[in-house]
Amino acid sequence: MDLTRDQRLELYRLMRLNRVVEEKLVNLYRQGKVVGGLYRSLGQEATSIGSAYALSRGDIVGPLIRNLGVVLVMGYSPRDVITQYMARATSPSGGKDCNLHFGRPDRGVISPISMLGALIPVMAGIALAGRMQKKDLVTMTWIGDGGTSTGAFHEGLNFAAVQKLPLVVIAENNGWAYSTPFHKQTAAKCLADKAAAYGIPGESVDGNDVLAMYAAARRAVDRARSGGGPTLVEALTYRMKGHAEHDAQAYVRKEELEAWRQKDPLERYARVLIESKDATAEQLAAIDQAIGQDVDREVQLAEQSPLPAPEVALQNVYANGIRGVEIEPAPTGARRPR
Amino acid sequence: MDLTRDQRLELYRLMRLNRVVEEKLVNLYRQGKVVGGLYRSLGQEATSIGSAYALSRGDIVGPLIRNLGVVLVMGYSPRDVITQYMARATSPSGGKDCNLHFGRPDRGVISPISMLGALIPVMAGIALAGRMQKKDLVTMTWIGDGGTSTGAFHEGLNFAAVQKLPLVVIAENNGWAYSTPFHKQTAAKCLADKAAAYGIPGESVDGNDVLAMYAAARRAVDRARSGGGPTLVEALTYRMKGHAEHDAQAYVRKEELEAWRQKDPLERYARVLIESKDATAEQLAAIDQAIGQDVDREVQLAEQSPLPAPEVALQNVYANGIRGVEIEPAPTGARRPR
Amino acid sequence: MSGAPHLGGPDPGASATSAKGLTTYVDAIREGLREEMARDESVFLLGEDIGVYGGAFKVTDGLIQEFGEERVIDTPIAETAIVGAAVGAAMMGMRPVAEMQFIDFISCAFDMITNFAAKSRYRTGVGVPLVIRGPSGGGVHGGPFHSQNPEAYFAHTPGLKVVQPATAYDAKGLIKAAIRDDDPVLFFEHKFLYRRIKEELPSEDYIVPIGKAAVRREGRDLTVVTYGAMMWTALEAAKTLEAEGIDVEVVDLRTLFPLDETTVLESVSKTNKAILLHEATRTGGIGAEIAAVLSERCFEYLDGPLVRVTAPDTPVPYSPPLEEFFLPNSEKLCRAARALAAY
Amino acid sequence: MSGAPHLGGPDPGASATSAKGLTTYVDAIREGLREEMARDESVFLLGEDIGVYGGAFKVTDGLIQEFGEERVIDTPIAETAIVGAAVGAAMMGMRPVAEMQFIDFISCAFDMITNFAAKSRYRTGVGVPLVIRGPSGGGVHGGPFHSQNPEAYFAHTPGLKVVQPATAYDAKGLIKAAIRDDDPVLFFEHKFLYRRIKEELPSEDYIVPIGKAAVRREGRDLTVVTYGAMMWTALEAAKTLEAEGIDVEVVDLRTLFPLDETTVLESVSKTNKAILLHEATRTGGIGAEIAAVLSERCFEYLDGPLVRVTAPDTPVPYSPPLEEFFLPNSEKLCRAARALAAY
Ligand SMILES: Cc1ncc(C[n+]2csc(CCOP(=O)(O)OP(=O)(O)O)c2C)c(N)n1
Ligand SMILES: Cc1ncc(C[n+]2csc(CCOP(=O)(O)OP(=O)(O)O)c2C)c(N)n1
Ligand SMILES: [Mg+2]
Ligand SMILES: [Mg+2]
Repeated sequence: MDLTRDQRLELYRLMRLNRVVEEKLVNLYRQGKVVGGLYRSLGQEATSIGSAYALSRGDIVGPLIRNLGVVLVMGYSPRDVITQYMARATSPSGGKDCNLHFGRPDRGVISPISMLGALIPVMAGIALAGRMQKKDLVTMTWIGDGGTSTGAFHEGLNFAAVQKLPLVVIAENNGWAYSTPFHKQTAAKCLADKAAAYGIPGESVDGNDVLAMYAAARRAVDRARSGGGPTLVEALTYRMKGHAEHDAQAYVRKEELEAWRQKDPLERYARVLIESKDATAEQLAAIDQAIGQDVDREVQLAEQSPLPAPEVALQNVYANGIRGVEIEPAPTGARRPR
Repeated sequence: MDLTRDQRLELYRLMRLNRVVEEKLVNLYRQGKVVGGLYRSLGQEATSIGSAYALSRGDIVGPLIRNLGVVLVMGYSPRDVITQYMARATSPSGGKDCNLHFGRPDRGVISPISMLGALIPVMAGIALAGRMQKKDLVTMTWIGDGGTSTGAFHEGLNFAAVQKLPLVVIAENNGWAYSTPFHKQTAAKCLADKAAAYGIPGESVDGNDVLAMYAAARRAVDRARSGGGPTLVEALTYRMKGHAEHDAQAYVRKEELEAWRQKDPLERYARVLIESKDATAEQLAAIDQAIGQDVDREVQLAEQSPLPAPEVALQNVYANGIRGVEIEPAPTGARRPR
Repeated sequence: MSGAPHLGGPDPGASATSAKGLTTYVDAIREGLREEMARDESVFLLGEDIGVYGGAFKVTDGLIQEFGEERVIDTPIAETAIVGAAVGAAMMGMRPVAEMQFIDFISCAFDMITNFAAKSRYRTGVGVPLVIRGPSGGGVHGGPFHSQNPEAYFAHTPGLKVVQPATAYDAKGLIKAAIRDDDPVLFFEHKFLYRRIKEELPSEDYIVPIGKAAVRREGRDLTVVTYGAMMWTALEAAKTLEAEGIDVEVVDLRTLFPLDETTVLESVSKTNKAILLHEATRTGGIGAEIAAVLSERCFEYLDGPLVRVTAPDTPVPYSPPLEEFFLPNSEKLCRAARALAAY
Repeated sequence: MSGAPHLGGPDPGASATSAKGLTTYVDAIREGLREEMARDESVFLLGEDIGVYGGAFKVTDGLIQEFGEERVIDTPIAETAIVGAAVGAAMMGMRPVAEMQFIDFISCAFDMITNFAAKSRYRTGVGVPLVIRGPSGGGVHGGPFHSQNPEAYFAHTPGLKVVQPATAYDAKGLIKAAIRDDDPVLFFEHKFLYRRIKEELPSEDYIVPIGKAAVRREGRDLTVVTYGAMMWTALEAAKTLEAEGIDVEVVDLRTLFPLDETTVLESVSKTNKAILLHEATRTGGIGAEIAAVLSERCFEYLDGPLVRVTAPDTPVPYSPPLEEFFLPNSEKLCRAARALAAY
């Protein structure tokens, strides 16, 4: 499970890509071009990318809205993400749903619904189906510290544990659920402690250290693949921005934010790569520049892409046509012959 | 927290009462006089009674349908239980709801709904209100091994733990949830392990030893009363009958049942009382006889009590009258003057 | 069909099962499940106590022996997990059938059904061909939590289909159609019918198409639109009324969403009067939707008010006199029909 | 009232709040909460991010400062626990007001609401005076899970009361009435209205009684029965139609259960035609119930079909052109009204 230099650099590239795409989205948001809210993953890039990177082709992920890095690992293009945030016809959801709510099992990605926790039983079902279909398939999903309080989290993880399903749950402890701090969310000392309730292994890891995150996720993935059942991996990280762009996070202490800024996963990883001689600062800068150009082009293309045609609103409720047609003008009834 | 001899004998009396009431209910059931199903607590009497006995006046319980012993501790009469099972107008629910679904906060008992787990958040709310109202109030509720798998159990206990509410949860591990054995319910080693998820103390106790049960519950109640928050107490016991009277429990191994029969909580406790010289066998037999006569009389009175008047079906949906009136014959509309 | 059940009457119990080639409602569902499982490897069952025990009502009895515990899965008590796992498996091309031990417990999976299952195809293009089934309805003194009729909640949720069979033939044909359907189908069984009705079923494979109502009795004077166990109540009332010279047409909806508006409109255009009969409570029930459809699309053909005969707006009470008062029955229906006929 | 909002128009945002003695819809709710908390110690609030943050829409902004964190409780993300705790507290005589951060999440508390809260008084004699409130409705591109209108589910659940204010006056008066009510009340706010409407409110204590509709505009030719944000759509359409010589009466239901049938029947008995307008999806919506009531109780007075103008039976789509197509608006309503008037 040792990573090659190429892989280590790919991790860097993905993390940078994650950050750059989001910075572009912030610009678009400020220009009023993002439709709806914008949810940042600043400071949490290593958590998403390190964990998803532990998967193999054929595995299936269920990311939440703060897991932009995950869909990038799964091969989504920046344009997929940007068109989606801009509600375009060409976006993965065709404008039907917002932000990172997009997915297809055939692309290895399941779209969440907003209701937190709901993905856990669904991912368990994916894993169950995979086993029935004799696929070598591991599933991975993410949940926030807040999301662990939901009944769905509990029911899903318990079911997966009983069935010994190949499911890895990354619990992202970023200190906050919207404005609610960890200690108002749970009296548990840490999220890893919640594993005992299901008789599965639980582990805490530094979620801002991409290599440590990768290693922990990899252990869990390997365990899942070899029939060892689910694992709960707690990633200790921090939400560097508000819940969404509109939230100035006034409830966060400045010093705490500053302390975590020092642990920025991308800068930290750049230092690691330079120190370990995997790359020079110049090489990393070149990667950054290439990504910047790529993403600029993707933004341009996204901006040119069309909005959906209105009638699409009525399509695809059911497999064979829908019933909910637009109102007809009255009278709709036939005239009675008198 | 040491019990006096009178209290120790009261425990015996309550356990015997529990058993005798249930035996009478079985008779009534076989005669077709019980309306609906009959749920037994045979072999689990010590769990209900030992735990509820740890409470003080003013405390509030939320028993489930197998916790007949609990309502007896709270002072419900056998007739309350029997009329309830016979759907009579004079029963605590007036015939609106079945089996042990009866309660009033002013009698210290909250009625469950059938949906398992749902009582936990409600009991947390009772405890919360008690604190706001500056009442010295501890709440206790029960949940089966099966019930711990519900989302409501998780959400409620987590909320109670965060709020450090005076709530004691007795998790009755009786080996089965209907036909489902413990290992298909959860991969946890025991139910006490589920406490860690909420950062609260968890403890396992022999639920067929009424004094041990009492002592464990008492520790939890004292902790709750002194501001220490919730405790999860696992009572290890066994469901000696099927899920309900209609269930012949064909899925249970005879030897396992036999092994647990040896641990019958009532016989065991009788031996303890005799060995410790709290009572002679004759004294216990006298208690038994008195209870038998009492309950016979209660059954008679219950049988004489009336069924509810049909129109009661429409009453008490809302505080001030209901809307759901019986159908009126058509036409209901006024004639239009032409 | 071997005759209408009388709500409140005695339950013949298991002994009534499958005598001389007649199949009960419960056996019909089981046969439908079995045939689909044999036909299609992707069909599997999950729920509480459905395997070793065969289900609280024995609907799945014997299936674990036949298909193994991989395809008949006993789950923890966790309706959200049951439906959620079904959603995930369906996304992968499986055809899960999830049992709610009593349909009342569907409330515990409400989010998963209405938000994940119902909206998946629309918002992501991924359909979820799953079936959720379970015993609904009253008449057996089950009390407020073992007697509910929650179908209207789901008929109001775009993305779901909702069916409720009234006969053994339909029970088998609809469960098979539901399993083959590419969208989530809620299959409401009526527990009162499980062992009270039986009929001879075709030996060959058949389905009852989703979205098609059936005219159970033709009549000229008024139409009773109904479904589920109340279909039998309507037939019983029709007999009584026939003797009084009132000729009732009985439409059994079978599918509650999407509604077979054509059949309903044709019937009421002919009889010009309609009673909407259901066991579910009145306000916002399926009867309201039928009334809306009729008053929207059949207005000129109506010669009298649309009348609802339903349970009142209360929880389902437990004690027999209360439940009897609560449930619609032939007598109440006859009263309404007489008045409407005379209108 | 300072004019109808235009669905799809720009959100004036927080800056529009309370200028020159005018109170916005969101501020009206907050004032109602504050007054009741000051009046009655047993009133308290619980929900996600309602305390320190003041709520996702700032409905409870400042209340934790005023009343302390004992009475404004930030909870974990657990709607079942939130409502369950409210039920328990209400049984003890408290008057909890639970917020759903978006009303869509009410699905996660469905069992607790429909089975515990709704049935408690009936089956045990213990009423639960609680309020569940939250932002519903679309028009802000919130997508399938931040735009729903789930009121019909709850109007179909005996034991619950359901209200939805359309004006700032009603928002304040109804939240106060809901808190004082002895039964569980679901209070649906429309997020589109929060900062888009404002009006001068009385300085003295008042309530808007539950169960009373309001005639917002008198007219002779047809009645539009509606509620919530669509009330403004109806008024807007009424203006357009007036110019065309069609005189529309607008009935704002305000309470969806128990319905003010008297006001609806009186209006339609006068105009003889009705359109049922709501933002929620069509099948099984409140409009169906109104249609049933009218065709049952007002049959002879109807001179035309009952017409529903609603969202179609689909989830709420996110992208602006899709959502605009999905939502009812003045233009669609005018089309229906013209045809009905000409009938
Ligand atoms: C069941 C449910 N209730 C409420 C919400 C509203 N909500 C959206 S995100 C959020 C906070 C989530 O916090 P956490 O799970 O820690 O994830 P993070 O935002 O920190 O990544 C809340 C309350 C929701 N999405 N689902
Ligand atoms: C949410 C929910 N789902 C299903 C049921 C049906 N049901 C009633 S009791 C029972 C088994 C309960 O087992 P357990 O919790 O272990 O309690 P025990 O019967 O052993 O006392 C089931 C599945 C229910 N009551 N609630
Ligand atoms: Mg978080
Ligand atoms: Mg058990």
